[in-house]
Amino acid sequence: MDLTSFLVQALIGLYKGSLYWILALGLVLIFGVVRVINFAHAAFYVTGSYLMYTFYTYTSNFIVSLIIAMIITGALGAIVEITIIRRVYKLETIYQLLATFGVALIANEAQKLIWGKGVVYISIPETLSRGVNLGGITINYYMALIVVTGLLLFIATIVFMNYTITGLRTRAVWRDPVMSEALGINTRLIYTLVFFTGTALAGLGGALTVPLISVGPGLADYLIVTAFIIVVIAGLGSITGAYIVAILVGVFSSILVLIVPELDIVILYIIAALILLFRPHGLFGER
Amino acid sequence: MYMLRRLRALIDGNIIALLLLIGLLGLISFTGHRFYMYIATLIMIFGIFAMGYNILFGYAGLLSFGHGLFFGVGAYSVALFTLNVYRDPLVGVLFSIPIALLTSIIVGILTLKHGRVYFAILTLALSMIFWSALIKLRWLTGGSDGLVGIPKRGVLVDLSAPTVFYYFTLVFFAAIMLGLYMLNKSRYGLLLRALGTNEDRLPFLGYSTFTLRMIALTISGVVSALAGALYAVFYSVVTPDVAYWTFGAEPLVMSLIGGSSYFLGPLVGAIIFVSLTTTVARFAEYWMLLLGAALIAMILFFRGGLLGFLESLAGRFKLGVYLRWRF
Amino acid sequence: MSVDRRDFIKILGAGAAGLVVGAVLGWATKPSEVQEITRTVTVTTPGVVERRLPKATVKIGVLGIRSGLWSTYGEFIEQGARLATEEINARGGILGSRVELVFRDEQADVVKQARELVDVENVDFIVGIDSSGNALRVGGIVDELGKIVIVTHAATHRLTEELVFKEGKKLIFRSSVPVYQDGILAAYIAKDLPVRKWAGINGDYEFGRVSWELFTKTLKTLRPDVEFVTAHWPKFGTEDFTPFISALLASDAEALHTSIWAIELVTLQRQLTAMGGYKKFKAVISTLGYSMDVVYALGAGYPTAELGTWVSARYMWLYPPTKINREFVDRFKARWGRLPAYSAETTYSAIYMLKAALENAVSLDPDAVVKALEGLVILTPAGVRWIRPEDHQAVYETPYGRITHKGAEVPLLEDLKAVPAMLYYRHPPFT
Amino acid sequence: MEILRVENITKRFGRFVAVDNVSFTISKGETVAIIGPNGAGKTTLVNVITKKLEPDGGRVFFDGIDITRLPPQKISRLGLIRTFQVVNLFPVLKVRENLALAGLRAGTTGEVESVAEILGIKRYLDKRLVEVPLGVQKLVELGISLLLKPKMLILDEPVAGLGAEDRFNMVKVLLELKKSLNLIVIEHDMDVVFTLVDRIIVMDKGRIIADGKPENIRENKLVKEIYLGGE
Repeated sequence: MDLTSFLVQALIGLYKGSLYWILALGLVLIFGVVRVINFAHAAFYVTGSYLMYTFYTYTSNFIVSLIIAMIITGALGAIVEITIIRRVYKLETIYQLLATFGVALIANEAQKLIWGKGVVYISIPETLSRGVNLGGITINYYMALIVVTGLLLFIATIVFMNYTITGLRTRAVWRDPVMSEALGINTRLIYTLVFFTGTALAGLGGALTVPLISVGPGLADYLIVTAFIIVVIAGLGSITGAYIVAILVGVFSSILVLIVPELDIVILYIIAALILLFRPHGLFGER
Repeated sequence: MYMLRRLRALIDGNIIALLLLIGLLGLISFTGHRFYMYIATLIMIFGIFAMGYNILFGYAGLLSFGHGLFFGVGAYSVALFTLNVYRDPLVGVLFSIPIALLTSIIVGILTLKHGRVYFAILTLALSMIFWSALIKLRWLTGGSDGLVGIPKRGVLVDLSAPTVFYYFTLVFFAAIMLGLYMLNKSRYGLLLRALGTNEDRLPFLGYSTFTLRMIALTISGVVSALAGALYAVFYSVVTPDVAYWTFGAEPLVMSLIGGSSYFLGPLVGAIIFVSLTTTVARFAEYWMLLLGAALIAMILFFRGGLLGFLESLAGRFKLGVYLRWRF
Repeated sequence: MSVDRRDFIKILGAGAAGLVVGAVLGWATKPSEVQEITRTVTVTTPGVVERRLPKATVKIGVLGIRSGLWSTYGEFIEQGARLATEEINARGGILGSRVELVFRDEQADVVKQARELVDVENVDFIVGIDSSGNALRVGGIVDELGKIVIVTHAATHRLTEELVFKEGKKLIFRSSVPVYQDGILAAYIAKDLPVRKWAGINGDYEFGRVSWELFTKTLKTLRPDVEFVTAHWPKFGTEDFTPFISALLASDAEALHTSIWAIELVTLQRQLTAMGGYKKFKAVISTLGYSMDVVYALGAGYPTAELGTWVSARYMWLYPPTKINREFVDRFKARWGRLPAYSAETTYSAIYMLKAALENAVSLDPDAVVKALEGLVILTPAGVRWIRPEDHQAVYETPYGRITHKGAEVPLLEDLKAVPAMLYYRHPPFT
Repeated sequence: MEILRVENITKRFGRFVAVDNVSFTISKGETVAIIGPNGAGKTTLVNVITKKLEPDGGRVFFDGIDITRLPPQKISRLGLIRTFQVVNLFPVLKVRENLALAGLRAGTTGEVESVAEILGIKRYLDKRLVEVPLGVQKLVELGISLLLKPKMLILDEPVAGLGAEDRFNMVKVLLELKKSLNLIVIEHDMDVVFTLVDRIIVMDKGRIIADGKPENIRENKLVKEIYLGGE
């Protein structure tokens, strides 16, 4: 195993980790503030992919399609929050989980009704489809764009949370919803906004990946597992933790593919279980 | 006189309902209608699974996402035992009990020390490891295709006639249900309910919550594994899907549908779940959509499950409440 | 009712084809098996005129994946089944009985669905089934179902080798070629390519594992000089193959074998292209690369390797160049607006297999129909199918070909390479 | 002869020292009250002794055994029983079942009825705990403790939240109990404290500031200043 291929594998891992992070970000945000484990998160992600496909096919404008896909997904999220999720906040976690699970089931089938059963994807925009050649492996600029977007989203979230009024309000709700309410913060609005933002981020992530992967109805079922592993290992609700763990999982599993192709996925599960056995609150969990 | 009092203390709405159900299940075999018998067998197997699950969930208050593991352990024990050691389904099913016992204790040691949220996550992680192992250990488990040819006709018993297998399942079902009923009435039943209600207080009464949780997990694990064992013999085939977490979440949904705080809740839930999925699956492609909608409707409107709904009706009409196990 | 001219010609054709197969067999196998063949020829004799089935309607249950990521495959099965049924009914049904179809989602507990089809819908036969696990599950209880099940897609060799041949579950048949196509035949293609170092990427489940095992084993015997440098095992439902691809590209392999299929194959091919895989690999063998969902999805962007992207499927619309196949493709296109996918053909032919067997047995009794199906030789769009009596596997040939772009509606194939089925099918007693 | 010895117990919450190097000894037959203003560390001290909380330093001996490292259920089984400030039982279980939990553990199931009789809660036995008045709940809590066959009973504010009549009942029962076992009460109600106990330990800011007979404590200047004076 020479050094170049090892490094390339790590680089690929960085890109995969960034994708995981974009997928996990909304999940963490929603869990952190709203305290709901959103099972339908990946379904929104895939919805973003489908919307991107549709708008890009019609407009051929990458940026515009991206924004529209993001906003519509967020709006769908907000609608779900207002009609369903809002009514389960006060219930036990398991009911919240099942409610979002129900949403995921409906979303999956709705995608099939709207976009059919076939495979859907778009091409990488011309300028970004070129790339650099590292030891026979082409890493295109679009992959680099994903890594940069992931990092920007991380920085933006941290800045937003710590240095803006809305962010501070959100953090207040994050810490103590009852007290925040007493201080006159409209927690209801914050919850809806956070749900909108979280699902819009899912939509953005989904939209960004259509040029890279292919999309079919029910793809979400396979994505959500990885997202959960990351969020749980990181410690539920930790934003920085989720970023670091997502990148680590990406890089680590990528390198595992290279050195122990026989075992990669089991090893990941075992490591996750070991981490949880010794640090049940996750690597970056607070409590 | 004392015996009579003991006996009277044992009789309540639950046991009457249970005996009626067992009788009804017995009657179905006389119709000779194979599909009804098939559905009834599924109800019994999933009824056992859900009731076993609810020992942990409804009684001890521990949410497990990894019960596919126990179901899978039961199913694979029967398969491996009958195919490699001794070709008999009855011995195979009984063999799964000690294996399940051992598994439960190991799982318990690994998961019960931490809080409830982490129990849920850890059981999920363990069941996923088990699932991957079933796929990876191909020489032993047949990989993703699983193990085929689990015999219904064995050295000791021959269950190949549908009616015979039906009675075989019914005997296990009745024995397990009555056993759980006695457990519910016994001191352990009381302790497990106390555990689910206020586990932090029990140490100050001199009870080790770890031990109590371990007892609950062991009973739950063994009962779930028995369901898996029967399932494997029933289908003659076992594949890793039974250990996947979504399969393990089914008894949870059943418990909630029926009402997890009622003794018979999971069983009622199993009846509804099996019938419902059978019915909606006829709408061919959109059954998942309907399932999702049904789930949301249940959570928004019938949170106590069907039994909870009935109880609130009974309360409204001032009818006595017979089903609630807490009484 | 009388046998019409067209049918008669078809039967004659089938008989002739049966003789050809018989001759091949006689050349390639033991004398005992030749005897079996002579029996099959007699099958095609047109019978007496007054022949009717005991029921006015023959009901066939159709199982396929109808929900989730692979639901398009259930759709293929449905299209094939519908087309065959419409044709048969338009021409007077089977011995005067109409054919009726009942569809069910095999993802909603396949055994439950099969039971319901038999016990509630009272179907006489079951066809379809996409997933290997589901096929084995139904196979496990087939004797309790008491109905013939013709599997038209699931590829596990264990269905026919273990359940039918070893355990004697005589009610199971399969109209589609199993994993032999992905493992053994792929090796026959690979042996003629001027490359020595192979890499593999196959699914981390039995189908993928067995494909690669058969491929490496066969190729090693055919070409002792080859090397297998690396093998990768993405799990079921992998949405992104980049780490696997970079690991593959880091090896010194010259060619790639994959049995990845459906949506995952689309992603794999696109990412392989994007990461420079087609600059590195001189040849790519994609065993299910000519599945129509993949062909349509990749379209003009279907990558071609220097020595060819060799693809196959369980049937391909452009082979064989027979009249019956051309007409089938035309009718299918007219009916569904698309070229037929392989499981559409295998299901279509499964129903014609049933028709032929019923016309011969003149009975719905499963044992009689099993007898009629065993050794049946029938001309179908995919070519002549011979139902091997020992394991109930339909024996027919589907070639591999190189992807080429000629401005047609879909990518086409050139250099079609067919290998006699007798060479690449495994044979009883499967040791 | 001593029954409980607390040596240099310290408990911190972050930077806040809740119990600061506390030591005392209680002899067999003594009835002791621990008093002090809110936040003095009384309940924390009891929590550390009964291992609801882990101490940060120090040791505890009960009946000659070092219980510092024992889990709460072992301590309970040694006969050191406590109650909680807020009723902390099993609300959905019946009163009888609540009592039976203790009976089952200590082999005193047969005494459930008689204990209920003594406490005057017999008519509530078949009601769920949530359905009975707070006073009865407190008595159930006490009944459970008695059924556990305690050698020493630590009561955390046994009369808090009770009405006059319930309070009178409770004190009557406690006066009866102190004859046969060691009692420690944490209490704010000085009338109750002075009628009940032989000795008072006064805590403030995590430390013991006075320890002695009730009459001495009443006269203690420091105590008056920070505690009694405030009343």
